[in-house]
Amino acid sequence: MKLDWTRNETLVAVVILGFCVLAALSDPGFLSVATLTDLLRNGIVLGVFAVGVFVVLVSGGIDVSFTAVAAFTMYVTAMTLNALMPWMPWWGALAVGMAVGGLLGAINGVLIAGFGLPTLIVTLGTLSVFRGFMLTFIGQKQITTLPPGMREFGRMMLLRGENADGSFYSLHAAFVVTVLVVVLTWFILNRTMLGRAIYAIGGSVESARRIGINVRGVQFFVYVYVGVLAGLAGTIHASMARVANPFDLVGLELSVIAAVVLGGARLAGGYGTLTGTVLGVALIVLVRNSLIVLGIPSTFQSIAIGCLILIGTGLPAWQARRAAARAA
Amino acid sequence: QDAPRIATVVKIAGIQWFNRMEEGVKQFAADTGADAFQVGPAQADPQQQAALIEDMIAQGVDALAVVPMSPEALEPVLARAQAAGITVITHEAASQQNTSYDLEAFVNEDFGANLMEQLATCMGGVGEYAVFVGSLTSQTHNQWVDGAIAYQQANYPNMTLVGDKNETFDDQQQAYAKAQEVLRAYPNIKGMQGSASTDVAGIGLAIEERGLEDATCVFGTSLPSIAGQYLETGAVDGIGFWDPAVAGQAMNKLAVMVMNGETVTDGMDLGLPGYNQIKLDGKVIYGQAWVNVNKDNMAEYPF
Amino acid sequence: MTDNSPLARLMTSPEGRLAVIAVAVFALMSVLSPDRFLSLQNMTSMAFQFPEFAILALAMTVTMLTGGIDLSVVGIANMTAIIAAMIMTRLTGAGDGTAVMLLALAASLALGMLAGLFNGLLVANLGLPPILATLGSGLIFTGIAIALTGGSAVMGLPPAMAWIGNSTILGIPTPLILFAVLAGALSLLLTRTAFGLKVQMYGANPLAARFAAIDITGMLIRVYVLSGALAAIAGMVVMSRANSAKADYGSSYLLLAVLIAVLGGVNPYGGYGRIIGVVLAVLAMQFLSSGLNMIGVSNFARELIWGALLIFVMIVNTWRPFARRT
Amino acid sequence: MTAPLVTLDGVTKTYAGITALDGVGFSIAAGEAVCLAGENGSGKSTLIKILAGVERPDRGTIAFSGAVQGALTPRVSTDAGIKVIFQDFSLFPNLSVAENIAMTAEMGAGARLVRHGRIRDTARLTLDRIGVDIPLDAAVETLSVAHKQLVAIARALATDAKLIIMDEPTTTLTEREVRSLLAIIRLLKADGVAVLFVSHKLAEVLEVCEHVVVLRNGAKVAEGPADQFDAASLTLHMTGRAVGETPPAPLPPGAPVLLQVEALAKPGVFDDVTFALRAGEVLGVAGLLGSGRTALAKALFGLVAPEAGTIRLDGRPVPLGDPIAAAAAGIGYVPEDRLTEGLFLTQSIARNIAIGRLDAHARGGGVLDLSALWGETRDWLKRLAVKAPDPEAAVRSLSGGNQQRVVLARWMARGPRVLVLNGPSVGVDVGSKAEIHGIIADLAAQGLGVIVISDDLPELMATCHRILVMKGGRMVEDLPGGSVTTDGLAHRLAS
Ligand SMILES: Nc1ncnc2c1ncn2[C@@H]1O[C@H](COP(=O)(O)OP(=O)(O)OP(=O)(O)O)[C@@H](O)[C@H]1O
Ligand SMILES: Nc1ncnc2c1ncn2[C@@H]1O[C@H](COP(=O)(O)OP(=O)(O)OP(=O)(O)O)[C@@H](O)[C@H]1O
Ligand SMILES: [Mg+2]
Ligand SMILES: [Mg+2]
Repeated sequence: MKLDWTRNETLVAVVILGFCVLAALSDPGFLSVATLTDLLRNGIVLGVFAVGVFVVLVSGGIDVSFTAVAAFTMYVTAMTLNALMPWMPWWGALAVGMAVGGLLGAINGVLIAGFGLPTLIVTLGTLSVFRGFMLTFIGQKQITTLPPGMREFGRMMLLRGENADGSFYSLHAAFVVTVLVVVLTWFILNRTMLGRAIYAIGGSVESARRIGINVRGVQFFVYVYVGVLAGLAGTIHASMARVANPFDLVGLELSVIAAVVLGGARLAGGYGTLTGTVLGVALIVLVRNSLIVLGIPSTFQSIAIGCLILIGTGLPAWQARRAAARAA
Repeated sequence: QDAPRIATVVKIAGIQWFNRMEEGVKQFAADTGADAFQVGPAQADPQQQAALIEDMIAQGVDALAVVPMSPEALEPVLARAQAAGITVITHEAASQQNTSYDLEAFVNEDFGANLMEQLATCMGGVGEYAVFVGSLTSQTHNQWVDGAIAYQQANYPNMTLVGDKNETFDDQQQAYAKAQEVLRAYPNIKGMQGSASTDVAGIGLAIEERGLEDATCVFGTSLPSIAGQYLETGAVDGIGFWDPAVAGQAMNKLAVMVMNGETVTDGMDLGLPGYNQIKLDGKVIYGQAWVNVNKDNMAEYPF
Repeated sequence: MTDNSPLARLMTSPEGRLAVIAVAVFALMSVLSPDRFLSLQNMTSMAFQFPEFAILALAMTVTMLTGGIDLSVVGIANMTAIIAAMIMTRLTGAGDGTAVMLLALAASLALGMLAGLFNGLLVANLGLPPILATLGSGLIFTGIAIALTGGSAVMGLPPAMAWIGNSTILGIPTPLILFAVLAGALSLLLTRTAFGLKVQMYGANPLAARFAAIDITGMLIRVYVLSGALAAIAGMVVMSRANSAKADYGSSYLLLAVLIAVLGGVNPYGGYGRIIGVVLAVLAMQFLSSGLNMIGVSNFARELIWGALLIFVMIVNTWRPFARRT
Repeated sequence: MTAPLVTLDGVTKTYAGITALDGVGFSIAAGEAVCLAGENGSGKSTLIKILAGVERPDRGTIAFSGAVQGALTPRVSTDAGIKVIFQDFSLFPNLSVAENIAMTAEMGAGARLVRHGRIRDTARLTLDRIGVDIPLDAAVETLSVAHKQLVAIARALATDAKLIIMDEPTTTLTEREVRSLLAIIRLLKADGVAVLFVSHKLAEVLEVCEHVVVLRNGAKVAEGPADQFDAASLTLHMTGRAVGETPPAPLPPGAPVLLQVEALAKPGVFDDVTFALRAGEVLGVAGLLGSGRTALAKALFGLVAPEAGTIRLDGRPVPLGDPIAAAAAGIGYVPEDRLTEGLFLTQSIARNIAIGRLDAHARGGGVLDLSALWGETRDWLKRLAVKAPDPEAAVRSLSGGNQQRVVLARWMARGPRVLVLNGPSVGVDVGSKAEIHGIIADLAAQGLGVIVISDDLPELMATCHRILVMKGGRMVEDLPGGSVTTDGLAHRLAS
């Protein structure tokens, strides 16, 4: 297959490869199963978030409230399960998390699809509202004793093995969830009319309305869907960290959006692929978790990440600009 | 005007540490009848704390007990407080100028050395270790770590520090990811020392997943409620802290003493555990209020 | 709706409604806590508090008018403040250091503009989406600030430096005067100059701006330079008020600045926004924030109320017959 | 007798004080072609939007086959078999040609899953039916305006329609494509499908329709069988006055060369383009779809960077690929797509004109002399007879013809030497069109060089001193105005 250099996917893949080569040169131990499993594990929650953000971006909206939805959900889920339903098995806990997340997403959905408010402003508002509500009225103490279902899930491993030095590597079972989320979302976006309608709305809301697409319905679905994914991600996060800390997650919004845009989704809506999103997440995870290996001191880490974001978005932007200049 | 109104302004509201401090503040209010309460900003930002103190001054409180997020940033606003006749007591800010007294649970470098002594003992005085700080901009975290490193260099020449100070942004997930990375980058690592209360929890999780509970030694500042489950499995070997509730009580008590015109002297007894024989160095009051906790005695500290 | 009273007319523009909200919040707080909220103490205290983040909101507004955003403002503010502080502590000599201070301030302003130029080049010449360009550059600026100081604060500023943030002129807090001057100047710049009109037109339709032979590159670069300069000024106010400079000062101001600009009616997709709206939004926020502190409401509830206020204002703006829809 | 397919009765719609439709009523029978004629802003598009369920009427009723529709939504309208080709196409730029064409059909069929095979088949069949070949997988945004128009037509034809509404479908099409569209309309009628056809091209209107409805200022002013009208009477009804085209005044023989284009080339788009434009001359450029006219026009204005060749204005070279330099040198460009390229829709009418004059009115420190600026824009609004309620109103509230005058005013205010007009009367009614042609003649009389690109051959004949024919990116012929007839020109283009 011919490489298309104007595509973000190609460029991000190349940057990832380059980064790996660099890391492997500076530390041969970089190329190990343990590195891979560590990185995959750190991509689990980020990946689920990113898929949600991707769907919203495709629909022409933006959501910055998903971290608050996730934090709210994991906290409330852990609390209610502990208090009311300690017998709930792990999949039940995940289902409750998804339901709570979906409910919060529905609030965004009502404001955006129902009242027709701009998405950035609504989600900026609900980010504060969800977090403020949780911390004011529900609680601020972290929950270290998770409900049994979440604890069980936290210890579920997909595979385990022993490193050469006798330590273990393991891949968390939640990785399967992320893979499922990617596959399901791919199916929805590319194989259902609903998914095509999401792309259509991202391309032109007015046109979609005119050909009779139920724009509000589709938008509502989108925000509920991100809510569900955020709730799922939050529950997974708490299970894997073995603690539900209400202060977690919020603050991650921009990094996730950056990852998705790095992968080629456009903020204006209508464009992008899940492959790109996955690559974008891979790049961010790789960089955030490999700077020590590269020997970059902590003081320079934020500079390094900043440069990578600029290079990762700058190259495709520059390519696109050159292509446009040639074509126009 | 009989019951003094004392505002305890902490770095950030809501977290375990300052919730425990609030217990002490409430205890003090109950014991003395003072109108003592605690507030803190919703976000960890020195400017928000300064704004909060501005509001407290405007409200006309009688005394402020402040745990500065960043002591330097608060100098001007504390100066205004003092100019308005408000008594100011600080905590965890030995360098603070505009305060009547600064209360330190201990000398920070000593506390770091105390953790290092335990870490070194656990490691048998040999091997590689790494250090973690909540943020590179936090003065206390850096002092603990610097004190620990200095102590190691003086007493345990066979130990080596690997890497830089690892910054975790007071986030357990970040501490976890950094710990994983340290384990990969330095496969021979034997010890890790944390600073933020979430550091050892994140490190402990990484250790457990690697099955290295027995092969490594992990010590750091934390609370039993945060690190407890890892202390139980041995992923974390010991934690140190000072009881924030006692510190909160002590600050408020000092505030009342200052308002009553009493003087603080070297060797005085504040009547609170760990502050029975304080050391006075200029404006800075040092206690010996650290507590070392491990698997065996963690049940005694239910917070 | 046929009522033509001044209030009804006020309610037809988003800024008018915001003014009503700001006054309502002020009245509410005055009723809830009359002796404390209405005190002169509190008025001055509030006037000292908001200018620093209000100036950042102005910077945000300028970039939002073009449909962009500047997420690097706090990074620029801290980086420039740290460098200014380093210059002052290195050079400080006898006296109150006014000369050194002016030099350092000029340097930090220049540096802020340089940082803005960097953003502008990324956005205008390389075509990066502003949100990512400034996210990345903001990390770099903060990183430089940390690398320069190792994360600790730069202290020992000359006494003259305290003037900007802490003094009063004719009883009015200097930072408030500074903010008023900047807001006024910016308002004139946006409504009375060729540059200002071009900024708004570009925000309304970038493609049409290109077809109308507007120097888009130059205009965008100037927008980000202006934003950088405003950020540097905010950095100096913060530095003066904290009597020190540090890499993590004002880290919560970024979201706040975005929130204020949007609450002030600025369309984040470009093309519409008025400085008066931003000023009113700042005032409403500050009244709410100080007032809630007075009556002892938790700071998390404050976050809740800000978010709810934002959504409320948006609903009011869109549920009116003449409301503009974005 | 069965009830007609669609019946409108007393339909009224106002927008913020403007009465777009005023008690309009008529009906359309199955298999009938009805023409809706009217000047710009007479309410044609509004009527269509109401029929499509996109806008709600304030008053009046709409009945489908006798059943009065209470709440008409796009969905109800589509399900009732009403398919609309909107004036702005309403396509999805990010989706493929096939998806754009088949989306409505698939939704109508109640499909939940995407069936690529069926979608491609539908698209292929429909495109074949109108006899055009557009790659099915191309994203619509990469297509030319004309191709977009064809995709929009194909989309409407892809489903079983009872009534197809076409809002000015021929404006961007070339003669040949218009022919095949008219043929399709005849086929549709034969199949019992009704057509509501909106156009400014009077010849087409009379050729294809049985019934004509004329709107003026939102009200129905005439209605009747097509054979009761001819071009002159239609124009009279639409405008309320008689309009005549004036041919261009002859060019003075000694007029100096203003613009000299030499060997301009951009491989694959246009090649070896050489021509001269004299002061006071109106030069037409004719060509089929994709012949490179638009690219050439953009190249003259610097929006496209040619790889070889020179452009000289008054003998001085104009830097290539730099619109700002081109504008500074005195070249102006009125773009093809008014809505996306020409106007700042949410901004005021006054600002849309003033944007080109900002620098000229900037005094010390860049501060604008606002009274002079607004005075000048008001002056231009008056000179071009823009029907604007208020210069401060958003330009999007104007109708097409008035919007076009706003864009013209913007450039004329700059006092250019050469003006390139790409489709100057696209979507503009007869009355306005004649006035715009008058403006073009005035410009030429003032010594400007004007280049007109148009698919409307009579327009070229009526306005130009000379017509260049482009084919495959090359200038193949240089015809003096009046040396050919419209039919002759059409023949040369197609051959
Ligand atoms: N950069 C490019 N590379 C290759 N081909 C191009 C490029 N730009 C345009 N083309 C092609 O060159 C031809 C000329 O395009 P252009 O848009 O100028 O045609 P046109 O006759 O003006 O069309 P229209 O009737 O839409 O105005 C078209 O076939 C177009 O697809
Ligand atoms: N969204 C709107 N807001 C305000 N006024 C509008 C709006 N849409 C249309 N109008 C006004 O309604 C009138 C009728 O417009 P409409 O678009 O129906 O005219 P038209 O006959 O289709 O003209 P054209 O031939 O230019 O397309 C015009 O005066 C126009 O300015
Ligand atoms: Mg151990
Ligand atoms: Mg129309």
